Amino acid sequence: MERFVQVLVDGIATGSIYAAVALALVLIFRSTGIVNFAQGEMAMFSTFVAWGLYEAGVPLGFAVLSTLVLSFLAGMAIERTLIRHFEGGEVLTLVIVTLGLFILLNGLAGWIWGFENRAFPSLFPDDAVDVVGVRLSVESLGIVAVLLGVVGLLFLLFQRTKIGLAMRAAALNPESSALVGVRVGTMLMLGWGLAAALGALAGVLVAPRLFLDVNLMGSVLIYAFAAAALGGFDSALGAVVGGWVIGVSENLAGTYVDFIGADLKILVPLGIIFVVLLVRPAGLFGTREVARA
Amino acid sequence: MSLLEVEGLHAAYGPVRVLQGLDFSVEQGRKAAVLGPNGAGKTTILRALSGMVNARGRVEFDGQSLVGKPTAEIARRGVAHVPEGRGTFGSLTVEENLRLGAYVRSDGEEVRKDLHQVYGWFPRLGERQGQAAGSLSGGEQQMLAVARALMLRPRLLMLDEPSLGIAPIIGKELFRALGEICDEHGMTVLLVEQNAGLALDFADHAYVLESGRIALSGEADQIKGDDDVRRSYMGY
Amino acid sequence: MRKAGIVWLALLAALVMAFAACGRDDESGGGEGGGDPGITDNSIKLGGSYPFSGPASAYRSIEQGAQAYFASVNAEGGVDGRKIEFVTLDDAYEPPKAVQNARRLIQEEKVFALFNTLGTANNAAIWDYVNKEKVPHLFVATGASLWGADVDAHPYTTGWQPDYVTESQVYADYLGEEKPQAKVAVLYQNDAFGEDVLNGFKKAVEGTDIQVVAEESYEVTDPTVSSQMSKLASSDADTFLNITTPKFGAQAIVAADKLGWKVLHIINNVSASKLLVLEPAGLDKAQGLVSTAYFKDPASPDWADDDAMKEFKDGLERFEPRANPEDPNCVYGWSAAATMVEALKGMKEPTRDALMDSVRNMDTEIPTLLPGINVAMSGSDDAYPIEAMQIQRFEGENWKLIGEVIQAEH
Amino acid sequence: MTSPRVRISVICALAALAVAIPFLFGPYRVGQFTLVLVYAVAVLGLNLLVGYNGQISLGHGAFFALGAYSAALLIEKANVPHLLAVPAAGAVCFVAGYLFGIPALRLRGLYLALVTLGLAIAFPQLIKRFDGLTDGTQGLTVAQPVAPSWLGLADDQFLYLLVLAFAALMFLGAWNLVRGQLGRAITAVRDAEIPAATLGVDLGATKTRVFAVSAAYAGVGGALYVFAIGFVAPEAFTLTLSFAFLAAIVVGGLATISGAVFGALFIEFVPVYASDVNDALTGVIYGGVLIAFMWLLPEGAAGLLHRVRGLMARHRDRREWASEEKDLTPEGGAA
Repeated sequence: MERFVQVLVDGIATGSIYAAVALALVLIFRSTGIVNFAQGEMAMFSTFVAWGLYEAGVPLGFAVLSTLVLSFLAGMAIERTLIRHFEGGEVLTLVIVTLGLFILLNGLAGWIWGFENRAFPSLFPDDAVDVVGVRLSVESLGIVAVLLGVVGLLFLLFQRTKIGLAMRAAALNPESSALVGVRVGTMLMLGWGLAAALGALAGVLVAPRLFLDVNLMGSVLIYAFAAAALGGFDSALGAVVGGWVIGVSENLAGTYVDFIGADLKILVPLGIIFVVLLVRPAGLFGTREVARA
Repeated sequence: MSLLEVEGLHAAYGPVRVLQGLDFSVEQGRKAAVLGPNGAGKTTILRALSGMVNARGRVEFDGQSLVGKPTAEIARRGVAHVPEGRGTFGSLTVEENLRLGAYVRSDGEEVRKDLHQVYGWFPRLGERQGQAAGSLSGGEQQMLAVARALMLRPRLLMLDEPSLGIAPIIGKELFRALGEICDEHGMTVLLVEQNAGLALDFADHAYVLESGRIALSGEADQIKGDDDVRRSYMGY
Repeated sequence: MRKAGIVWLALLAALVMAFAACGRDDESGGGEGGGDPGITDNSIKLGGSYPFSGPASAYRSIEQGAQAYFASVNAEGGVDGRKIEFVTLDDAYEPPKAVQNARRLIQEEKVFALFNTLGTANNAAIWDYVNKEKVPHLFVATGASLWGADVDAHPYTTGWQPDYVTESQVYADYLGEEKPQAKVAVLYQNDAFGEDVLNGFKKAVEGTDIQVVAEESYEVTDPTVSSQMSKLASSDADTFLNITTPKFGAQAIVAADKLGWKVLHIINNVSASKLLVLEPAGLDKAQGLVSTAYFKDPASPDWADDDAMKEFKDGLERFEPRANPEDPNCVYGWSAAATMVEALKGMKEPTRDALMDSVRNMDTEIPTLLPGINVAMSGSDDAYPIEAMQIQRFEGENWKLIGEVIQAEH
Repeated sequence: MTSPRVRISVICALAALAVAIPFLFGPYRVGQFTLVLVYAVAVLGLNLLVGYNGQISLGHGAFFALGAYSAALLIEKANVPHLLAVPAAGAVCFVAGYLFGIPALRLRGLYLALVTLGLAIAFPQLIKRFDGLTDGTQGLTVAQPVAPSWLGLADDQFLYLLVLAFAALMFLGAWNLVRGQLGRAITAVRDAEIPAATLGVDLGATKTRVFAVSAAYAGVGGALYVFAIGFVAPEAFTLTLSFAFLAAIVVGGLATISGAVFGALFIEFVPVYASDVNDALTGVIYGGVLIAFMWLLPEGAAGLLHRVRGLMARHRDRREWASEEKDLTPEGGAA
């Protein structure tokens, strides 16, 4: 019986990794209406910056905080200089621009920091807690706690603040937003900044377990997309629950279903999405019919 | 000096020239209406004033030029514009739509008071506060759009064909309520409307627009009496 | 109307000129002086294809090691007065790019020989073509056993490093002594490399009491191997065979520690790097790890004052300053390049066939390899250059070599 | 728009150039152009689906791989002649595309993109899983077509012309398809689904049929790839291939036939030149060029050509219009 619970717990821990990146995807989609292919590589790049600061002697906590701020500014700068030029154009053109950014950031990080994999210090102590025969690593609990904290903050931002409301409005209907005095450009810039900071946080959370290298986020991205889609692409809570569902189901199938095995594990999250979307096209929690793209 | 002065207003969509040099003005506290057939360029006037289409000429609002200013800045100067198609935020709730109307204002307490007042003027909106705005009927969405504009406590209220797509009796009711509100607050209004009857009852002054030029202008009841206007726009 | 057509044609003509600039080379293929292409009295041109981008880009440091060695040889006058030029192209670890690179190196760059091309799938994609063109395809950077299996089918192709079957044979022999009844759990990468070591190990333990009780594969595109590791840890295995590339090797070590899975842990040579695997995972978790080695560990103090390693570190410092001297991939590249230079020295005349003779019958010591391990081939009956390895165990801060050099016969 | 006569002269010029290539360049360059044609066929298929029909697929690399492996297995293990393997691979992918299209049409936009992305990732794993059939991770060498001696052509030249013949056929097919009745239905579905449905366009059938046709194109592309490279392995059909196809249709120009060629030229030559410039900065240069291209030409290369042609046409009209006006008495607003 512990075996099952252990698999469940491992699933939640792995799912939290997908959820962390999925949150950044959802944030950028809610505030700008764009699916950002380069979200993972931006997070990887920020994680390298945090690593650089830490190597230069900056204490971990401070290095992470300053990286979040730097990522926020960098995210805004990317929107201001690059993405804004493509506002209102063909959706696919923008998708390809983010793809170009994906390739560019990957190469740039490799050129600056090299291609070897490195250890990244964990924000949480390294020990584990044994609860009724099931090993719960403090790190996994920490990641889950941070995730729920971020979901709470996003909920407050989008539901309880004027800025959050304006950000959502700007993504939904830029013209009407301008007519009520919302500076749409600033909102989009803010959305990209926050998403970049959130991506950096996700990177810093997952790097200790995945080991930091240029392809840190390459593999996580597809699972993060799956988690975001399962959650409905515009619900933060949906993205986290989506991540957990995928992490657990992937682990369970990998463990108990022989045919699936480790190599076809990827089919599990995609099968889930297929079924969920056929039943509820807006995803588990999503409110909006994401057919616009 | 009138609140809004427009002189030699030109506007075009690419090669298509729509407004070919308009001159008109709206005095403080008065309600002006622009009539004209479909495609005369009525909507383009409001879009030009709100900076949503590139325009040339002199546009002075309260002594300051609006030409070339971004839409958001124009709104921040107290110009509320209820756009064609109402511009509702479908997936946001009714209350969220209204709160957005008051986005630029920082007097939180006053905004709450205005919210209750709006629910007073339009009870149907009050009943549907938490509902997604997209699920409202055409008439209700029009009320919401007008209410949202009022939440700005605008100095100039611009309305783009409010009667479009809603039942006549609701249209009449909407104009009646709007008339009362504007008179009560001494609101300056620029109304663009195809339904000449409703518009002329509502407005003090009126212009008739034909293919991008002002063909006729004058006091509302004077225009109402004019035979050509009656025959071409009123249909009797 | 016609004017538009003419403008069109001008545009297209310009396009063609741009590409035509590369010009149609005559097919004769004859280099200067009628000998083989890519070699003159004072130069030898070698061609290589490495994954400078893509998922396997960590291997690029092999190329840096090789370039550094060639540069240091050139600094001392080259081989018999010929300076070595090593032209390397990026293939992003994708077979179609490797095929195009091979064509480009042979037809456009007119290299004398291909050297150290990387990746099992990439080399399998090009070796038919390269052999048809009769171009030496030497010391490929992959441990697959098929390079030495059938020399007559592909006479121009040779491996270099001890192949994975040799390596798994060494692990089987080690377990035969240390733990004859070992029950082994295996984590392996789901590609040619992982399967070659796994199948080699299974074949090597046939007929012994050692049995593989659990095996889990992972994909290079997987974010983590933690679910595979928890499955393996739940088996009744008392030995763990870890067949991974560096990043996943480190993840496996950490996962085993987190799961409290204390078993004999054998990690394959590719992931035995202190720099890329053991330090990131934490040296405390690596105590007692067992692996194999065939070249000197650049990070180990045992070799700190070894002449060959000093020469290596100086050469790297001078010619490839961006490379990390503690990266074993650099020593790999350096040693393979040294073998290439030995082969070039053994040539009786500046032709490709002479080079192949020299390679097929070479028996030489490479200073950066472990003492007692030499590079030896004899014609078609022994086509495996290095067939010896030594067991090493991780104690304290470094790998410690134990026991004798184990020669594995094919 | 330009008159038919100019269009025909341009097409003939292009055809002449295409046929001349193998005689203008060395075997390496000809090999690259052969691959450009291979990618162009697959990219054309994707453009039918994405550009003309508006369905986003991020996983066309999977159908390309299916086509490649079908052809490879037919040739190597069932010794089917090369010429038959191409249509066979196309048929296999048509069926696979149709089967995949049916459930997929319930999804739209991002969700369809995501599920196809999953397909592109899962397919190489399936190749490895059924290694009994596909030789899995070892890969499979496939005999390449050899130039018949009476032709007097080198192998690479013959191979290029063979692939060119197939590609021309596919381009002609796409051109007719888009002009025909199905073509109008396809674009109607992209621009306005509901009105299209009201006009009697069977949404379901159109979408699945387009999905199947585009998969078949990718399949034929895959088969021609086997001719050009002569080797198939799971590592050759990674996600980057699907992303490259997507980049190609946008760079080439959405909803254009000629765009497929431009896009294919881009994804074949730019990465090579990027690594020639500086192999450590390959990614930075390739990503940078892709962004710059989109910055300058949001509608892609073919979009530029339409604009150029449009400018020339408008310039010509204005000149004629100006000459006519001189004899008109200038009267009031001519709006």
